[in-house]
Amino acid sequence: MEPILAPESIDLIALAPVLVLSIFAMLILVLDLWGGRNKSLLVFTSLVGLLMTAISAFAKYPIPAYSFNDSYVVDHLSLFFICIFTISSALAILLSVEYNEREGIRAGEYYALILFCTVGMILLASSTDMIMIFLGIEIVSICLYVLAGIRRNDHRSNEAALKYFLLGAFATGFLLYGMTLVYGSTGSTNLFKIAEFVKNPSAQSNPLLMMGLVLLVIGFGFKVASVPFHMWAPDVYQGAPTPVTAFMAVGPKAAAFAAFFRVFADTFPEMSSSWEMLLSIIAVLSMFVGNLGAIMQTNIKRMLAFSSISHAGYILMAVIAKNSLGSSSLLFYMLSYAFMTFGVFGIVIILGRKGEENLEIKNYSGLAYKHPVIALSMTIFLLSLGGLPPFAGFVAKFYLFSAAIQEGLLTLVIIAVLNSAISFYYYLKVVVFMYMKEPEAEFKISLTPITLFVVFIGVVGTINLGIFPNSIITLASH
Amino acid sequence: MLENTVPLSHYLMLSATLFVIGIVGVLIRRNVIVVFMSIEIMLNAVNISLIAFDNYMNLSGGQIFSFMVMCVAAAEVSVGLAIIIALHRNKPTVNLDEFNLLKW
Amino acid sequence: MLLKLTCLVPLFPLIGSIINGFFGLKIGKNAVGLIACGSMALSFLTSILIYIGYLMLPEGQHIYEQVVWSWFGAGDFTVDFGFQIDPLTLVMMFVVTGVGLIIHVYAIGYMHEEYSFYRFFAYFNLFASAMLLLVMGNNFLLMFIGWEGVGCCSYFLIGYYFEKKSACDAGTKAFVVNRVGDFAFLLAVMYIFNVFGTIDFSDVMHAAPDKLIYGGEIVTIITMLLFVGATGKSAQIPLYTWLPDAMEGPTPVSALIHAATMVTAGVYMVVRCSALFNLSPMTMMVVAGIGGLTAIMAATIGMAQYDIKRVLAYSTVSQIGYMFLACGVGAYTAAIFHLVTHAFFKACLFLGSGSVIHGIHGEQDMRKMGGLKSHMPVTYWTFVVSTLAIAGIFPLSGFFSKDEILYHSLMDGNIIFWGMGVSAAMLTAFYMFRLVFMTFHGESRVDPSVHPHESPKVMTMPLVILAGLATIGGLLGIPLFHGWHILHNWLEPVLHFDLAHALHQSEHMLHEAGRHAPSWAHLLTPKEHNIWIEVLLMIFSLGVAITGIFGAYMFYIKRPDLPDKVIEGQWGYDLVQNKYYIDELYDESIVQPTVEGSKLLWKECDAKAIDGAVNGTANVIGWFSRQAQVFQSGFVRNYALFIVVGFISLLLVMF
Amino acid sequence: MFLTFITFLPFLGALCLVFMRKENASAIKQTALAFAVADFLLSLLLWTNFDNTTEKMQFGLNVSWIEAWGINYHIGLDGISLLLYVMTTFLTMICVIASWDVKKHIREYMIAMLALSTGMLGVFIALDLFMFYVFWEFQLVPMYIIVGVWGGPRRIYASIKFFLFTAVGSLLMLVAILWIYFHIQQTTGVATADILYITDHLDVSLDASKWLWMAFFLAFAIKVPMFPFHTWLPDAHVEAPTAGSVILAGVLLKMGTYGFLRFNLPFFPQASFEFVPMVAWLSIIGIIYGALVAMVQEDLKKLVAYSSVSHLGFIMLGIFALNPYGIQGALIQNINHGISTSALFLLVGIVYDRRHTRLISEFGGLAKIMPKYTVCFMIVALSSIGLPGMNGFVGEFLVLLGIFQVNGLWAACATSGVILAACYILWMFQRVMFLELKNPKNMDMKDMNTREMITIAPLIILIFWIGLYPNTFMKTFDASVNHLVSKVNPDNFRPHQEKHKDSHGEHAQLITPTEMASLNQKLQMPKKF
Repeated sequence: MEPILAPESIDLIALAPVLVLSIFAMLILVLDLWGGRNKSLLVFTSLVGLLMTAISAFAKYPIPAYSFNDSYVVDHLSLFFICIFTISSALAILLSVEYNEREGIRAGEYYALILFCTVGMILLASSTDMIMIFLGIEIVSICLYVLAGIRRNDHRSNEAALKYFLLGAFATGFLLYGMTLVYGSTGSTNLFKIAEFVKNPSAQSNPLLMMGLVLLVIGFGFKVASVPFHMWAPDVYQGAPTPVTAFMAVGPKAAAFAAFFRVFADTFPEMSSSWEMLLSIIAVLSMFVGNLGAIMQTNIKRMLAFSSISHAGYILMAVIAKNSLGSSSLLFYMLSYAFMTFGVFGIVIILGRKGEENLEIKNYSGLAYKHPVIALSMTIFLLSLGGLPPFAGFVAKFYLFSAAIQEGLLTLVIIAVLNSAISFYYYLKVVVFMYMKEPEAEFKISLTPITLFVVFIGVVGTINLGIFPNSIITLASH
Repeated sequence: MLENTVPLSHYLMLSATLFVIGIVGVLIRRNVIVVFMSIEIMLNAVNISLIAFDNYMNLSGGQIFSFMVMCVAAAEVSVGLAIIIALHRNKPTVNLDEFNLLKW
Repeated sequence: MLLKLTCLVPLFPLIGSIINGFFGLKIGKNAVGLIACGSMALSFLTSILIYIGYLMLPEGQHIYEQVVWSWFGAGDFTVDFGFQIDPLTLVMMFVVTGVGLIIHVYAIGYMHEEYSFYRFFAYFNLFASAMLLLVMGNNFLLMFIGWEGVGCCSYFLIGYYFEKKSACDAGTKAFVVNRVGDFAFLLAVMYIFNVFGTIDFSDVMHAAPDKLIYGGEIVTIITMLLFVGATGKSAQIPLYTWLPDAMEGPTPVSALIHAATMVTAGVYMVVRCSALFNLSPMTMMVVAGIGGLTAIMAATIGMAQYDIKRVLAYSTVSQIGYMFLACGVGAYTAAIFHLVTHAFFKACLFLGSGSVIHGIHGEQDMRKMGGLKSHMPVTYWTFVVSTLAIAGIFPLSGFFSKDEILYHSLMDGNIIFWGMGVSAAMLTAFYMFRLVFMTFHGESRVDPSVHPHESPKVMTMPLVILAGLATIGGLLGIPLFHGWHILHNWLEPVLHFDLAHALHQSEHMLHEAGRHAPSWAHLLTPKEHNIWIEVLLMIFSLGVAITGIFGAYMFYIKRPDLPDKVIEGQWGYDLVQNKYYIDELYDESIVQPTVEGSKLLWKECDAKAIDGAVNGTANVIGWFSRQAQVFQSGFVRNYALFIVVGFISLLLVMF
Repeated sequence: MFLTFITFLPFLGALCLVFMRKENASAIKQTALAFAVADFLLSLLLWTNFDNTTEKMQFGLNVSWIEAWGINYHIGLDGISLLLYVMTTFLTMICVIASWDVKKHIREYMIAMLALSTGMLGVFIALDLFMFYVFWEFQLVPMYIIVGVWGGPRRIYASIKFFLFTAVGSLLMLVAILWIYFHIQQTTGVATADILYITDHLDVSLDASKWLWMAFFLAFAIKVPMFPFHTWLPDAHVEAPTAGSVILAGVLLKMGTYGFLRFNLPFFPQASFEFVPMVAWLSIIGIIYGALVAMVQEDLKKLVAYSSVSHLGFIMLGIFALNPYGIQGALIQNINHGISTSALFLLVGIVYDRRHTRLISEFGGLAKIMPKYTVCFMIVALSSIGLPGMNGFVGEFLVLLGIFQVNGLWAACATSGVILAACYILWMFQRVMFLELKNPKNMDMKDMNTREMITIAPLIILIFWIGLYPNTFMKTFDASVNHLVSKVNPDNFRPHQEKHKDSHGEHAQLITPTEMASLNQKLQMPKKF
């Protein structure tokens, strides 16, 4: 039996981002002991930490570089994802600052949890071994369970945490079982070895392996909140504190997609015939259920939850396309999605009141004439989510669809575009309220600088990616 | 040795059965704790099959994997229980069906 | 070069109308009248100059074309904004400007009480200008500008009293019915372009025999379409119904537009296209038939009307029927001849009736007139003269023109056409004198409160002039001996048609297409002009006319009780008096169904079907979204159940 | 560069307005007007410098935008787009003047108006599919806002309907665009969405091209709108504010017809040829249907809206005659409809401002108290029913002439629309302007004031200008159209094209001697009576 971990195979430099971030996370825990009631120090530290992480991610050169018996990789995909993660976590933290003030969330570990979660995401995005993937997913999930329930005295927050926790664990069971079966039928947990193994046709028809794939689909499908494994999403998104919701909608989702892509598109391309169908069904279902569900919602967080489900549906097309264009479009989509989502939730926070109040869509009536700029940026985000030029959402969709078309997934694309037509309806519904209805009550909105700053970043990102996407696309398409 | 006596399929059957038991438990029970237990059962079912595979294919990855699973399970237990306790503070019940403010 | 002035002729009235239209209110009535008549006079004088210029044209050249600018075009299709001067045009120009001028003068007097005097003259001048475009245009489209322009102006002028519903309806009706004709005209133009590659009159007419086969389908279709256009404008069956209603307009309008000029445009157009019509015997037959039919039908209706202007309207319809009869038998000269004389006497009649109406303060019902002879002598005598003219009494103008038509309808047409013509002539004599007697003779039935009076000079002078013209107009065409027929010689270059050449060309074309031509020999047998037959016919028709007059005399002077006895319970009379119920028929069979159908289309098809589908889709989506919500029950175990169900179904898909 | 400047100038103006205080309305209006006028004048410069002799793109600019995808910022004007471009700036100016009395949120209104203008201009200059699509979708938003915020009672329904209707169509077009993009990449190895390049190099199988054609067709047919897709138009028009309707009728609908000329015809000539009958019948139905439905409308704006459906039918018919007459007619008719219908909407808006109703039954006898208004209305009405000597006739005649070359029956059916047009317009006119002035509410209506005169007068001048001397306008697109026709000329696809020496003048190719003779023989010669 060869040693599992030969010392020389451990490459800490490749692991730098993970280490840096973990260290900072712990540092925050320590600081929190003395920090007292003032959390700004923690915020600052965590931001610095994220910055350091982003920098250290580029420490390893040349790429791709492997570590831990090829169970951890540094390549363009992971690098780009690390950037997305750091950005989204940073934005999430910025969003949280004033929100926590308002909601009276004093817990310093809040920031630590976000950082740990980010660590998990990084692992998830850069791991090429099923064990590693499992660990990553679990780290992410456990942090999120806690974050979802961080408003300890609020029933909805608790409930969200509970539901997320139970269902998450349940899904983990499936994921694990799937991994086991794959392991059992291929004899390895390493994706490269598995890929090698499934190259020969005889292995591909192994029912255990196929079974395993189905279970994996369920596991990942749950994490990215795709139908029919999406049921948790609306409740949790609604119940969780808004910054956490935003964070969940972007970071973990992106990480899960990264893993999804690595496992299916990179590892089992030969077997695509067998899983393409599954994913297509899930994708189509997600689009429809997401959009249809969103139409009837009156609570904006819940509506956005459904919309994120439908977006998961779109993004799945990138996995199905499983070509280089697919991966790069995935990257671009996630990045632009990060900007839009944080922007939207930023505005939701601005309009929200203490105790997660004032989140009904009708509360937005007449916003345009009280606070035109806010309303305008909200409109921009929503239209961008709908995929209207000249905003990031459009370029992202264009990218995504082109990947699918290149793969000849014409029907899927047509369904997708029809769905985005449907999605316009509910995105526009908000616009209708903001522009075309008279105000119901006086707006008591908290124009807090940092949150506004996040929104501003969101706007800039959305427009910039929409009009001058070239540089990012070039980066993404390596 | 065991190999010759009990074929791999039996172990897999066992784990599958356990897994299904876990699922059913989650589906039908109301008590939060019990549901949680059932999930643990699922995880252990997985462990069984992992070990079995290792044993029969003379590998070692699975054993490591199962250790990881155990650790993670432990972590989950701690978090889960914490959540349940926090919940219990606000709403003294363990009946899962009473937690549905968030719906539709 | 006097011909250079051509483009001025329609320009003067246009300018006049623009000035009147914009500044009419400020500059006052006299100025308005002056400008209006002045512009007409100017264009009349210009026409004379042009006439002189035309006479000075070198030998052999009998068309002068003046292209003002190139109007529009696409690909190889181009159309110029150009005028052409040829004998036919000149005749029409004189009629339009001359008669137009007289009626303008008359109108000053007639409309003097009107507040929107200026509006009237703006329209009136505009009409004149459009009419001149119509007759002077050198291609079909320019003619069409005038064609629609006059229609439009008549719409304005009929609806001049726009607060009267009947007037508005009449105007709209006139426009729409005309549009039906224009629709056919447009198609004809397109077809002509399709065949000839040009729509200039001179080119088309010149090329016609070389491009179209005698009696062929193409030429038949084209000419039929053109003729439908003509029926619309000239109020022939089946599109005549608008003209009687058009009498809602002021009387000068009826005189100028609905008697002298616009309604004869159809005739002018047919004559203008004689080169095409000659090639299609079938169309010719239709034209003649329709013409004769209209002549009789309108005459019969005219016998039973009591509104003085309506009687004249129907008489107009019937007279134009004559002209088409003439065209139909190939006697284009006769048609134009009658057109001219008719312009004189019918204008005179209308103006006379106008003067009567003016004299008894707007009463138009003949049953409330009678015995006006003594009150308005000038009106009476001029009226009588014109009536004799229209009845065709020697030696007035009507006699010559009508008899020429009758002669040709017998010689070149057949006995049926001739019969139509003659009977129409008798009826005409009858109802015209019925009109005279009821209006001017017998005891006065005028409502005693009004005191009939003769109209002012400005109105009577035109009557006298026109009466004079109506008397001597016949000199234009003394039929008996060749060479005496001035008009015939004058129009010869336009109407010249070499049948033999045309037939030869057709044969050539057919042979080229690998077909053999039928024998056309019988068409080429020459017909000699038989004076004695003509004289005979003259005497006959004279007798006919006199019979008609005598009949009228019997009925309305000798035995005034007779009419009621005769019409006692006569279904035929009701039929005639109600104009054969044609209006009702059209209303029931076309107008109402269209409106109702459209309502249906809107409410059912548009609102329910199409929009229903659209909103239906939205509703379906909404329904689905409500269903989707139901699953989101909020119970953890349902969610777990969903995961499991999904798992199982995926398995099923997989295996 | 100049073109870019003109195109984005209104947007610049919008940005300026953003930074103005919403209190001083007059300043806002003046700024907006200033920008609109400047834009119009500059676009006139384009026209004067335009070279009529070539079909090449002019004032072009081609800089890389998204290198990674080979997508460029490629703009240019040719004969087909020039007039539409100028008309857009022109109508924007008119609209700014016409909306002088808007009270509600004037700043936002003007911002939307100017942004809309840029969006529309972009559509007409874009020479890159991606860019075209960007502008095509972008201009939806301001229009949506204009209808939805300043519109009538059912404005929200109307605006959303407008938005979704258009979005559905254009999204399918997006798919087609992507497909073409990759197809070009595979066949020629060049990753580009450049319209000109694609026009020259696109070769797809007939079936594929039919599907693509359909995708584009849907997008444009909804925009035009053609018969079964028209129902958003009446709603949008009725609810939109006056200026909104003007822009909608004047420019937005033209984007559809422009799309056909820029994409469907040059990209898929053969498919277009195959689809001619379908389009023709749809257009004919549209012409007659629109006219009939318009006849029975009770709301003035709805009537005009349906009349647009009818008029646009003519334009589509002209485009798919696939010959110079038809296409040139369609192009000039584009302009005509833009002018006449915009004028009609402005006029309706004038009475609406005074009486806040558009029901025909509410009016009657206005001629007595509003003479100026009546004259203007009469002129515009006559032009929209195509009275010769006014603009409508030139276009309609060419269109009919063009379609007549293809099929006499179609021409006949279409021409019947001319009759119906007279019916609905004149009937409406009679009920609104003529008859007695019964309704006491109308007694004290004021005649048009100077500002309203300023909005209408230029349109009326244009009506006569185009009617009497259209060459000023038509010579701009002569070359382009001929080039286009040479591509789509049906003779290229006729299964067995008989080419024979024409011994009967230059038009024998329209009716050949054989055809002529056969036609001629069908009829029995009647006996000389």
